[in-house]
Amino acid sequence: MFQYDKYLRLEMFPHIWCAGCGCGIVMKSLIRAIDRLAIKNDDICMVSGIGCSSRLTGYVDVNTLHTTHGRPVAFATGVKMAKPSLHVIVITGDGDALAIGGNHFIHAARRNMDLTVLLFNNGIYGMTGGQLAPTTPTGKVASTARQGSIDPPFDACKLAVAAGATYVARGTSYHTQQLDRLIEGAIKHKGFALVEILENCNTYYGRPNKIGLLDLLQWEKNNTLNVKAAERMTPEQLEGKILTGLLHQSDRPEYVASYESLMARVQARAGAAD
Amino acid sequence: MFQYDKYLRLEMFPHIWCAGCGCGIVMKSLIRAIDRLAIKNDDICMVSGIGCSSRLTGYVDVNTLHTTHGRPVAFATGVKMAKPSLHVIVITGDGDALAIGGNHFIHAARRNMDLTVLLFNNGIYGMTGGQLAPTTPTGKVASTARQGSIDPPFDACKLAVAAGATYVARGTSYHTQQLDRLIEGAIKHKGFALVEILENCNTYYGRPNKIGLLDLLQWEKNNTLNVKAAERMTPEQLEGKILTGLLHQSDRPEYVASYESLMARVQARAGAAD
Amino acid sequence: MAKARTREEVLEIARDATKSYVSAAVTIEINDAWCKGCAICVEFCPKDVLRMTPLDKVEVVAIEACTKCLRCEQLCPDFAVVVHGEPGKSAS
Amino acid sequence: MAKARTREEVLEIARDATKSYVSAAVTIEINDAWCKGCAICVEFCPKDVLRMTPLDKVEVVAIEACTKCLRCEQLCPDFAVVVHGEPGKSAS
Amino acid sequence: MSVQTKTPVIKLLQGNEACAEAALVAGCRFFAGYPISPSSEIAEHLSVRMPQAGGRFIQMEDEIAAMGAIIGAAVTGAKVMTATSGPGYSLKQENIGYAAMAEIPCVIINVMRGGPSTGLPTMPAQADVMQARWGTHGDHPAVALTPASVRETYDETIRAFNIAERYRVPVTVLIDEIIAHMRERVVIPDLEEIALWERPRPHVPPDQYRAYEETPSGVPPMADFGSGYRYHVTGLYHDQRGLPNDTPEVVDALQRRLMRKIETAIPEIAKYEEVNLAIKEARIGIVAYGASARSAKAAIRMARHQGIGVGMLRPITLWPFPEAEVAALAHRMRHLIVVEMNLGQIALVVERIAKGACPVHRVNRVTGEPIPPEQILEQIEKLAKS
Amino acid sequence: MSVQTKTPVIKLLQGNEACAEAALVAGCRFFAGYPISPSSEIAEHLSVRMPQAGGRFIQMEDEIAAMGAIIGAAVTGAKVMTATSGPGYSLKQENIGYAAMAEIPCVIINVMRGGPSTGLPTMPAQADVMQARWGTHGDHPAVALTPASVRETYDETIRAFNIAERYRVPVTVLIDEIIAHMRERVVIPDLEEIALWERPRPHVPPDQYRAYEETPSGVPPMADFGSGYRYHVTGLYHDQRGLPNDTPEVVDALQRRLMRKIETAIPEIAKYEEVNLAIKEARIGIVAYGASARSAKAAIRMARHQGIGVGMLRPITLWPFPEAEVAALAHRMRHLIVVEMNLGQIALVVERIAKGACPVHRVNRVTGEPIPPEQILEQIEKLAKS
Amino acid sequence: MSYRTEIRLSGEGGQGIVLAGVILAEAAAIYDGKNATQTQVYGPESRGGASKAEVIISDEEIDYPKAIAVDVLLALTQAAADKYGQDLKSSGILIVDSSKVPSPPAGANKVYRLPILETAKELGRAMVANIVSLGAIVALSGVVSREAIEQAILARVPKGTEALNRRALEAGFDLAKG
Amino acid sequence: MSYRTEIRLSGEGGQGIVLAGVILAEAAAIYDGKNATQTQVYGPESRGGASKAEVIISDEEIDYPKAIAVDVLLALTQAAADKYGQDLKSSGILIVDSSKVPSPPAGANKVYRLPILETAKELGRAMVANIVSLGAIVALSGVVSREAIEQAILARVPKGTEALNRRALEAGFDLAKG
Ligand SMILES: Cc1ncc(C[n+]2csc(CCOP(=O)(O)OP(=O)(O)O)c2C)c(N)n1
Ligand SMILES: Cc1ncc(C[n+]2csc(CCOP(=O)(O)OP(=O)(O)O)c2C)c(N)n1
Ligand code: SF4
Ligand code: SF4
Ligand code: SF4
Ligand code: SF4
Ligand code: SF4
Ligand code: SF4
Ligand SMILES: [Mg+2]
Ligand SMILES: [Mg+2]
Repeated sequence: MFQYDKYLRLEMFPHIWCAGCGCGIVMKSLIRAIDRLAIKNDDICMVSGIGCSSRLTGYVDVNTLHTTHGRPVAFATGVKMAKPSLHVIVITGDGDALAIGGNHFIHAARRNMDLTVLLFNNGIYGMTGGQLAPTTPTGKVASTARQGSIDPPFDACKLAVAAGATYVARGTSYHTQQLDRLIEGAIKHKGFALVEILENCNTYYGRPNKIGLLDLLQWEKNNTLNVKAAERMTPEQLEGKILTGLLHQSDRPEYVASYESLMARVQARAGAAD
Repeated sequence: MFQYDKYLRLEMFPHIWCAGCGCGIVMKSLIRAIDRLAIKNDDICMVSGIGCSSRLTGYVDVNTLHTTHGRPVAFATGVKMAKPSLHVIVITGDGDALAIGGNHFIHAARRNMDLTVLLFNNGIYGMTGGQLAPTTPTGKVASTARQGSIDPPFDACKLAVAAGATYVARGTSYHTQQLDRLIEGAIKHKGFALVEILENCNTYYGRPNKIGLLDLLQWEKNNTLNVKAAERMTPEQLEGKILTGLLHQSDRPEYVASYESLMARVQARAGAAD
Repeated sequence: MAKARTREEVLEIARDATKSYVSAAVTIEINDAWCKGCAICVEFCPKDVLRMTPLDKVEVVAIEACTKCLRCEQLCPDFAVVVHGEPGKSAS
Repeated sequence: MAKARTREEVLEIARDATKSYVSAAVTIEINDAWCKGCAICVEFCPKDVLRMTPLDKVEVVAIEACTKCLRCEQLCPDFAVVVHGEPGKSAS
Repeated sequence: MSVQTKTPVIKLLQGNEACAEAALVAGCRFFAGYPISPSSEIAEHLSVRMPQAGGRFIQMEDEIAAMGAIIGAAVTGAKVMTATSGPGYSLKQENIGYAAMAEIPCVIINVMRGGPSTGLPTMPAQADVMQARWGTHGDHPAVALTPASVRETYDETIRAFNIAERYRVPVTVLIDEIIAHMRERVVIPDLEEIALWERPRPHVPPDQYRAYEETPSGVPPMADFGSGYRYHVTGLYHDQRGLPNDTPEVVDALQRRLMRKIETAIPEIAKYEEVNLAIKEARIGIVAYGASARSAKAAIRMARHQGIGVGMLRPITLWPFPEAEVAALAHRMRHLIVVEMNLGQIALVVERIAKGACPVHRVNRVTGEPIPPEQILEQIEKLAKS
Repeated sequence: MSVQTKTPVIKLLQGNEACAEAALVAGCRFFAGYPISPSSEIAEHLSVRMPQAGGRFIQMEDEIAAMGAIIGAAVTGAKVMTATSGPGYSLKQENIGYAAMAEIPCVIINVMRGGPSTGLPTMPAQADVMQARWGTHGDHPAVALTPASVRETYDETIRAFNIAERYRVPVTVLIDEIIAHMRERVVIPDLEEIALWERPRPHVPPDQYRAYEETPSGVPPMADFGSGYRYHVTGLYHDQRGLPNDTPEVVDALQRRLMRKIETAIPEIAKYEEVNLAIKEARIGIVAYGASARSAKAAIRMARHQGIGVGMLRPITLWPFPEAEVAALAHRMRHLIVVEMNLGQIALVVERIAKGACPVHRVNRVTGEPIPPEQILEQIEKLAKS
Repeated sequence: MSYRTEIRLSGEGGQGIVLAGVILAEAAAIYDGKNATQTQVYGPESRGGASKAEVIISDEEIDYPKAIAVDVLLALTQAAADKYGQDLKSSGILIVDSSKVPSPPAGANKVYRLPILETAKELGRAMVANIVSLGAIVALSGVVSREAIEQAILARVPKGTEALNRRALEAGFDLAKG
Repeated sequence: MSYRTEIRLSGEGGQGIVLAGVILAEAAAIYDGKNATQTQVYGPESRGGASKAEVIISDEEIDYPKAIAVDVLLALTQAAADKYGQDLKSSGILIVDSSKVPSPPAGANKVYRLPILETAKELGRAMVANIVSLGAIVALSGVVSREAIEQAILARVPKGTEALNRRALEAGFDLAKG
């Protein structure tokens, strides 16, 4: 039996998320991943922005920083640079990370800053009532796109790779065991690690689009494919499928390490001059 | 003999750019491209941010909007949406477009907004005195990186492609004739078109890095390769070379057109109901 | 917003609201105070061990079929299902 | 910042400062008022038609060699070189 | 579907809805926004109505972009609007300053919620009123309107466009969450009754046009981009042609003209309501705006039942502030009370204007709740006794 | 190389340099910035000095990110700073409000240039002083310091850290471009002479720690992230544990405590210089700050040559404003003159405080030039004659 | 303050409490020609949970738009009754669902325990509980006319559901008869 | 204002005008023990073009840090002379480069036309014109001591160029002798 309590601020329960919301499912996965890595609560800092998903930081008993909308990656950069011993995990929504926060996201990826970014992609702005997100599929309904969105969505993973991220993965709130492993890998990875998590928002994505809560999870189950499995498939079989799993991993200098070696260099030089 | 005067605000001359600055070279290329397309001055709107390159809008006799640092793409989005008949050309520096303005850049690309973005990439912040840009090559000196930058640079073209741009090209201030054609193609393209232009900044990139003004142009000449030519080359021959030319072109619905068909749909429906 | 509570108060409420279903191989606990009635656990239990009540809570109706696969526990967004026992080891 | 001028004033200054070098095939104009002495035109003229003066301005020293390739004109950032004549058609 | 209403129609409208509909009536045909409680209904409503009305709606990537987009649209000739709340209003400040400097007509709706920071995302406050005056760097003209009812939200939104256009200035409508979210009976005015002001446009041919000309009103005519008048728009100091210029005379002239054009327009921009000020024996004066003025009205009514005469001056145009009127009030009254859902912002302004002519008291509430009339009544009673 | 200086050293330092060096002396070990004239030398200097001093320097993608990064660093226990100018200061406002709400110690340098908007990027102004008070949405505490010399820039930067840390509040140092860019003889103070204040840290074990406890001073002890005290930091209203809470009592208590902790600290935060106020016969009082106060000093010297006695009160802590001192001055003087490189911002505050006790005159300049002493002298002469 | 009538409707998310408030206010404002305001509670966190709407109706201008002394209070759940059950005038009317609100707030003189939810279910759609409630409220309090409430309902409900809603309203009227 | 001495140095970008100002101010502040301030013009557009630095030296506190009545004015180009040639006291000293400034600003009583740039070139590096200028200024005006200016220069110039700069300073002193 898995013990979540150790990682929870029970005083905040029950949480504010709607019935069936994927945020709770993902939070559990995150906790299991941390537990497996046996990282102490004290050594973790979770930083979130504003949104339903970003409320997660209120529930976990680690060092938690609930920041402003779109800015958690910038705040997290400060945390990590100032105290590299902390495992810094960013909790962010698709609107938070990719709409208002898109710039911080790509720049942290460029720097290969040692952050674990968990991007809760529910395809919508949950907190504010179901407005269009930069991930809402074209044609889907949102409260600011009642006739169906004309906006094309971002592929967050592709963007992260192009920006320079060195660990890029995608999971879903349905595939909890896979998600455990992807998050675990992301935390272990030294450098900018993204796990994009497709998660179900019943209230503001499902309902306006006439998709039931359970169907949202079924959709995740039926429309995704593990990238490993996909390797052995034909284009026809892959048609319309979203790939999950570890999509990209590479090796580049991590930013804090680069800074620290600069510091060492500079100080050695100064020492020599003294 | 080519007549630039028709496109210039001569009352602003001589311009403020340093001796040998690439901005002037690129401005001429842009003017020639417009001239070849025979677009009327009145039908062009150029929108720039803040930076040396962004001062360009003061010199051209079209509708010009010199905005705030990093925001020209956002302003241009408003111009284009409100008056689609205008050819909207964004003049932006590497700092302007990719540092503070990175988010607007990727979102306009995502929407495939019909803008021509000319990104003046001099690898540095010119206007403010040579600070690190998100394009400064790692190891190069800047006034906020005197021991050499530890930051990895963006590849603007790769980022644009990942974000959804449908015309992505790279030119240099040295290869003026190629640049003419790339800009011409970008203006003609319906959708988000990027031309990244490697340009020489003597004062704040060259001087601190001990590269002479003329050597900067020689560098452009010697270290770039047309993508067409590159196709026939071996990896060894390509080593260390930067590809120029039209790097990516694709076909997706353009945003204003999508909006207008939504408008037509909605109005038809309303008409039917009346 | 719900009234601010202490950890102890919340634990007590949760304990009071938790129903335990016990078999030789497995114990399943359902915390009615936190369960929001989403029915995810019911839907995705491969063995139809669970069922929604008319009051939109969950009850265990076939504990002997439980394989301890933990789908219900892992998918419950509200930390309202707990399955005790070695995962994967079926009771039968 | 330089004093605000009208288009006419600027044109007049430019005209006054412009030197014309004429051959049968080509006319090269150099506007000393705008030229900032960067030497780009001199460096990249494939025919060594141009030269820097001690005062860091440009003079034409071999107009007959000019192929009207327009490199100088296109690369001058300051609109200070103008080459008249059909490009590419050599004077010789 | 058209945006026209022929005969007065009665509706139950939400404040945010009224704002959105009024924008269309005022001629707004471009909206760019970014969702934020409690303003989102404005964007949601316009996302449906704009395409119907032949206008353009776009949800941008953030508030800064939304502000930039409306400025871009405005230079093409469109009447433009954005809507937000505190955090977004803070983000927009840089570009609001740009609009002030470049004299771009635009309307910004700020539905005020509890601050600072994320604060109380869905609860009312009136604590952005000083920010509406001083939020962006540098001296700049500021116009802000504060409706106190749904109908007034409708009217003030239209007036915001009128002022923005006629004076080429960004205008903020400060709606508190109470007014924005309440539904109220509204008699939709007849379209013909509504005066619409347009921005001054050039009457000279393009070659004589100077985009930032020094005119008697202080407002230079503004040509639409793409209409044949080509000019330069910049946030740098610029000469009358719009071209960058930092010589002291040019800078001084522009900075002062920007302020002067609004100062001299005060007679046309000013708007306030007087409540019970006709009552001669009133010795207590209230200054209140927005929903707080409704609480104050209730308190005045209650006070009247007790025989205490209380008058109120309710600024509807909050900036420029009705200085002369409040000064007169301070001289006439024995006490002034400023009622606000903040810790006393406009109270500071009233204090300055009162110049010690009478004491300035405060009734404030910062709990995320509207001010109960009783709280005001209590203060009135205390002062009446003293 | 260390940041220590053993014996007083004399240097010719630029204002921006002095600011950067002082930050190191104050214990600043984290700087995040984004270049902007005329503040960039601060970042440039620290990009070299931070790694030498064992601190961290990072150039972020924009000003918003820089502000976010310093807040993030601050919660780990570091003393932090960012530096910017008008446009960047506008952009930082949302996160400055966050720091105020979440009580994060941090120092923001705003080197003031001409606004509004891009304005005059390299020329001096003092037009962000009201923004420093009201720039972010919602009621919030504000502390701002205004040095008038290079040495004072050094001292005030250190004091900014001291105040930020002791009171857990963002502190802005408003340096005008003149002071920031001038070089001046500076006697570097002996390190031992410099008092450094640290943020209050918890003395209780983690399980008893309440991060936002109501303490007598109003300042709750702050634990470093990663030190074993786990807690929640949020920009939402929160209870004493730091957990989100929007009940009226909790909201009211937090909002008022945030203001109260600064109000009660005024005796420790206040700082001003009195010039010639000892002179009994002075009947004209000047209020001026930053470089304008230097112009005023020159004018006072000139006036003295003419036998006109003029005194000056120079706020060094601009916010909270020295209200009692200015009130006393207004009662003592026949005239007050407020001298500013803006169109009269602090003049409004002085007017409010003067309560009509004496007329408040203004000397302003908004041309991008420092105020010539003659301009002030003229006003003095006029008033002396009247 | 007898010229103003204050109605507070409460229940839980999904019961259509806010819509009922809007309809009631529209009945007063549009069809009865009175002044009316409607307000509700917004919470970032009202994802489910208790829900409240207030309607003020008056012949005169309505200044303060929130309820101070409630004339009619509806509570469809115990949680709502507990949270929003205060402020009822001594002369006020309290209406609670008989199955879901075992202990109505104290202090009311006129308490009606009506099987609102059950009635709605019997009509075939639990969703119409709000309309049933409106019927009961109007019949018991006369805050708006029957014609007004009927018109307001028909103007708001989706096409095709008119008959159902009319039945629900009638059922509410009937409940009030006792 | 005789207790304060105002020096204005002007020329064009690249001539080291600002550095000369800094050195002069350091000579006064660090080596002569006086108060000194140094200011300069910043322009986003001063990419080349005229350049100016001002130094105020005083035994007392320096209030206003910009020049009002200039005691010593140096102009190395005509453009600089035209732009910054005002404000010289009647008793002030005007020093111009004899080759580059054909028409020095009017109104000065003491005008020195010195071949500063030529001298620098003769020393082998045009770059040291600023140091030559400092020599001339100090010799003609005594605003700082010779020891101070020498120390200040040596503390500032790159290692390896000390001898050259010392020669440049001497050459400046010599120019002043006439
Ligand atoms: C500066 C600012 N702009 C807007 C908002 C309003 N806002 C809060 S959360 C949110 C979007 C939430 O969407 P997402 O990030 O996808 O999170 P979700 O709620 O879907 O988990 C918005 C727009 C805000 N709080 N601050
Ligand atoms: C909000 C804001 N931040 C910073 C600045 C200062 N600034 C002006 S231009 C610039 C960068 C210029 O670099 P780039 O965009 O590469 O243009 P370049 O000058 O190199 O052509 C910066 C940081 C500003 N004007 N506004
Ligand atoms: S609105 Fe969506 S994302 Fe937010 S709590 Fe509800 S289900 Fe979850
Ligand atoms: S600083 Fe660089 S980019 Fe700017 S004008 Fe000079 S050479 Fe060009
Ligand atoms: S553990 Fe598996 S089998 Fe057992 S109840 Fe849960 S989902 Fe069903
Ligand atoms: S998944 Fe959890 S919350 Fe949902 S019904 Fe089951 S126990 Fe209840
Ligand atoms: S046209 Fe070509 S050949 Fe002629 S001068 Fe120019 S660069 Fe030389
Ligand atoms: S390229 Fe132009 S500016 Fe440069 S030297 Fe030649 S003519 Fe002069
Ligand atoms: Mg989302
Ligand atoms: Mg650049």
